[in-house]
Amino acid sequence: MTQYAEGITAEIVKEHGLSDEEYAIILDRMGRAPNMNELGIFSVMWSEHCSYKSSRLHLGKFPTKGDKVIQGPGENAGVIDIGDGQACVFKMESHNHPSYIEPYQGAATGVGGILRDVFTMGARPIAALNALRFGAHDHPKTRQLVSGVVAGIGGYGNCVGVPTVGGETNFHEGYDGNILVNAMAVGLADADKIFYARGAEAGQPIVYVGSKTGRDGIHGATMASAEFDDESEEKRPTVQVGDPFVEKKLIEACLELMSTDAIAAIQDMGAAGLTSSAIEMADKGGIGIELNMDTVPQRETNMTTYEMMLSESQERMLVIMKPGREDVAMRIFKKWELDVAVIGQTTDTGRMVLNHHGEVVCDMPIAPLADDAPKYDRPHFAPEVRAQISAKDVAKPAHMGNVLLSLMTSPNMASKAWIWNQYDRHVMADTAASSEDPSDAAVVRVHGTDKALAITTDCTPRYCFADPFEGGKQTVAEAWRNLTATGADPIAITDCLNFGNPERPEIMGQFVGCVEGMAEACRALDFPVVSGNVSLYNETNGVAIPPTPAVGAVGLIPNINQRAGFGGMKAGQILLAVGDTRGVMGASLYLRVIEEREDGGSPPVDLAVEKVNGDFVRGQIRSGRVVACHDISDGGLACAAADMALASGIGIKLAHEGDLPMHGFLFGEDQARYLIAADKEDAVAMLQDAKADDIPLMVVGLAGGDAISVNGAHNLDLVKLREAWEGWLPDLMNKVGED
Amino acid sequence: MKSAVIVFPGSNCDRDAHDALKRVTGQAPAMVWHQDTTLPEGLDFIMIPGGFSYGDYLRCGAMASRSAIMPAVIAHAATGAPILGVCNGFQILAESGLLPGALMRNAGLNFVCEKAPLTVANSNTRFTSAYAGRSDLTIPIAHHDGNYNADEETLERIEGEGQIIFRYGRNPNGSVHDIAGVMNENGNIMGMMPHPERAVDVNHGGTDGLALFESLLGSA
Amino acid sequence: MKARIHVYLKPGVLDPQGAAVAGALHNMGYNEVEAARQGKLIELDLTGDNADAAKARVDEMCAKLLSNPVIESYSIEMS
Amino acid sequence: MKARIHVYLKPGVLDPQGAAVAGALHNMGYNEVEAARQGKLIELDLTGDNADAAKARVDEMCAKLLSNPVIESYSIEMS
Ligand SMILES: Nc1ncnc2c1ncn2[C@@H]1O[C@H](COP(=O)(O)OP(=O)(O)O)[C@@H](O)[C@H]1O
Ligand SMILES: [Mg+2]
Repeated sequence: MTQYAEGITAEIVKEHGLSDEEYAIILDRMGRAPNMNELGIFSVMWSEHCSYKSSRLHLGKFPTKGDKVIQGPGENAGVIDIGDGQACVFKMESHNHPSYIEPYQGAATGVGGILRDVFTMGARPIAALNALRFGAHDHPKTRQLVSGVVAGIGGYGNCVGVPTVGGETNFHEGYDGNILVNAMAVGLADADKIFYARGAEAGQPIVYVGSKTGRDGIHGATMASAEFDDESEEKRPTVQVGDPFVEKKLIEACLELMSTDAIAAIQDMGAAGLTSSAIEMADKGGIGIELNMDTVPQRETNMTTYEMMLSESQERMLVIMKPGREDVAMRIFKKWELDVAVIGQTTDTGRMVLNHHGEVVCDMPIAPLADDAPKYDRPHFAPEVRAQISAKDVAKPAHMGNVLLSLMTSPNMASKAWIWNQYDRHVMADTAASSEDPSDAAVVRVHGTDKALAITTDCTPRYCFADPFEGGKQTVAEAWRNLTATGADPIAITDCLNFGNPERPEIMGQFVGCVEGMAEACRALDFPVVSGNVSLYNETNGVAIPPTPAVGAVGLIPNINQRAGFGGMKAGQILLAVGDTRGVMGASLYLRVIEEREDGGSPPVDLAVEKVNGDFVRGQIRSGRVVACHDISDGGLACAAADMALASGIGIKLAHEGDLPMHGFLFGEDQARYLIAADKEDAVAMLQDAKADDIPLMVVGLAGGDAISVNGAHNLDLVKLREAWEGWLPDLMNKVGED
Repeated sequence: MKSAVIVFPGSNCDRDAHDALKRVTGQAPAMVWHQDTTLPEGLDFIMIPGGFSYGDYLRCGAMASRSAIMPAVIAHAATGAPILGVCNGFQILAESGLLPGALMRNAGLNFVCEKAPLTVANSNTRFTSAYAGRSDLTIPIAHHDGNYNADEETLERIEGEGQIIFRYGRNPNGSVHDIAGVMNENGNIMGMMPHPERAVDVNHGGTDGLALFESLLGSA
Repeated sequence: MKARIHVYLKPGVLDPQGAAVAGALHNMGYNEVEAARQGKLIELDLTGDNADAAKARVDEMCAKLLSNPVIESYSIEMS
Repeated sequence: MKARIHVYLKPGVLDPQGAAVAGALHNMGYNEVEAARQGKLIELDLTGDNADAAKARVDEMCAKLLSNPVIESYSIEMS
């Protein structure tokens, strides 16, 4: 007979998302049946979100170490060494489900959460990015979701005063029922002043700071228990509302406190709020925790322990102070007009004890919450291998200029200015290149120096769907390429792995394939993973999103004056392509837009070639020969050329000869390629270098005129292109009378 | 030149303002906390920076304009010393009644961040003298509530008195008469939505904001 | 005809604006203020003269556009 | 005690939010909407029990903080 505490039933356990086996482990570790509070705590700690139970096994495959890695996965954010005693702290996180339910607040609190992960470690946030995936552009819900999400990201980021410098936006019917909102934050700290969740010892005071705790975001399923069922309306779970003003004060107050040497350990309250922050700090320090729930700042009356422990109210932190230093925290937090209270202390019992209204309402061992969290090796299989498609298998279009126009004005390629114009990209006065600038990665100066960080987010779900392993490789390689194209040394990545239901073997197969492909690319490119996040169950009615392992990558530009963008090209300059062009068309943008199909294999990525081609490009940028440089990705060489032409306000005359069909040359998506513009004599010097190093480098065109043309024909007028490219998204968003 | 930057909870261009002033004047400005009630001695210039003081809740600049330091700022203004409010700083000065008019939600309702083309409407001021002979500038804007509004009578007056200092080349927010920056009657207080402190560096926003600080330096 | 609509946050939903207003009023010495909430006031001028029918339509407008049912509720007064 | 405050834009002041609301309602087919105005609704919980004195204080709060006389006017209801 399974044992239950009073008032708890098998049904309630199930509603907490715990399986029979999991409940049996709890009984064993507790030595008795858990009460409601303890059950709630186990339930959130062992949820997919907190325990990574389906993914943990595979995440171990990522390379996480390197010369420049100060802190890999496992803390609030990853930390890398950027020289001169400085460190860069960064992470990416999803807020998909909340953003679908309430786009503005969902996206806003996503930004807030990721910023907290970064400043919790002692870093001042200096840049934010976002990777967005919406359903088909003409789906009835899409416009409202786009406008809400974008306003929410801007509303939060603009107010806290962290520039939103870049991102990506895709539209695809695969996201109709499950949009993706992935947010990345990047911060700067002194390498010897990083703060960790670890480091607390017994006998230290625990300080709560930030907003008061309300009944926000307490998981619907866990709330639907007998105890709460017939309670009043106001006990129901509510959407989390972000307060960027409090966040801004929290940033300043925490950074001020961090400069005083009074903190033992610090942790933000993210998912599973007070529960996970308290337990993570206790577990990492190998200690116990005792909290007095009466002292937790509360926004509403009659809150239960269960509610307070599971609340996901935003803008809250938990700080374990060095003994006797509480006053320092109190003084600083009061100066910033934040709610603050000492709510308990650490102990040497290894247990979490909660007191409320004079009673012990929870007393449980901490170790099992982390150590014994379930970890599953879910069945998985790889999708069938798809045949490669090359240009000669695809009908030749009549007019290349018209094709180029269609590709450039397709939803994924059209200008996203309508979005990023709503983001403050310049606050903090260090943004050298952001969404508005022709640069493959955002470039943000390291304050007060001539160094800069290059930052990008990337993922090509089309490829991941066609071939998870190659697609995973490609995603990492493209991020590396985008950093390289600015002249940066790529250092490390963070990721946000968005997939469907892992209990389905084909979805788990996508996950495993992508992770293994990414891991291989990370190893080959010496580009370790230092932080990340997993978002599973992104599916509706059995239809999963395309596999979307988004990557956020950071590199270092040693001298901000030696970098490249893809604008600034002048008439008479030579256009060169780095890398082999064979006309790979499988899973290409061309197939999707022109032939309305997405079949074929993902373009193969030769990582060794990727590395040498990239190193060559970076070397040439630093030598000063490169006027403009752009990676070649979606839509192939012609789309890269079109980007450069638009950014420079000058036409390009492309030249093609040889056996490769012209549409393969123009629109093939072969990997490891870049397009470079240079003055004639520099081009000659580059060709010599390339020959010596055995790098494929080919002259493909000449800058000039006011159109993009191929072999003197197939003209696409630049004015017409610009109008259509810039107009697409505003036209979509300003369309009237259709909702 | 001895300068000060007033910092409110939610100010977020305070560091930008600090760095720009330090770069131009060679001397770091004093950072004055909103709860102080006095200003440092001998100030030549006060800057009220951009940001979201008090979250921009209620009305932009409303709560900041009622905070403890403001009486000292208003008293200092009465001595004729120059005061510049940028973005949220402009909103705060308007809310304090130190500048005419009010700033409302952008006509397009969205937040707007762009490098805005501007014209100098009056270069015969202590804020703009170094712009003499230059007309077209590009200075970044980033705001949600920059839609300048004033009643007809006020508009007529400030137009007539040359109190309009900057105008947008392409109106981004619905401001009447394309107004981007205005001055008080005495010519010692100016508010503007564009961010000159974000335009003092080739690697960030260009250098079209430099002349504004140079004008002040020249007049101090 | 006119409709006056009040849109307010549901109980339990965080109201950052209200909290900030209460804080500012305290700082100004208005200590009698225990709490503040901020909502929206929307006034519509309507054609037609059937108040009941009009109100039903306004109710629809509130549900569809003027309020966000996830976090807000609303009330309507016709005059 | 409670005070309910309505803050609205003065007649003649352009109201971009109201205009947007009216536009959106038209697009949705609510053609009976002739005009829309958007204002603020502020509710205060107050200690004390002298309604007249309280109202006078609230009036002061409105004049000093809760409204901007350049563009807004307000009304107060006590309950
Ligand atoms: N959601 C977004 N937020 C901010 N910037 C964005 C967003 N979506 C796209 N951008 C910007 O638009 C530009 C073009 O994006 P994209 O086509 O994805 O670039 P690429 O293919 O070179 O990686 C980039 O500068 C990017 O930062
Ligand atoms: Mg790119």
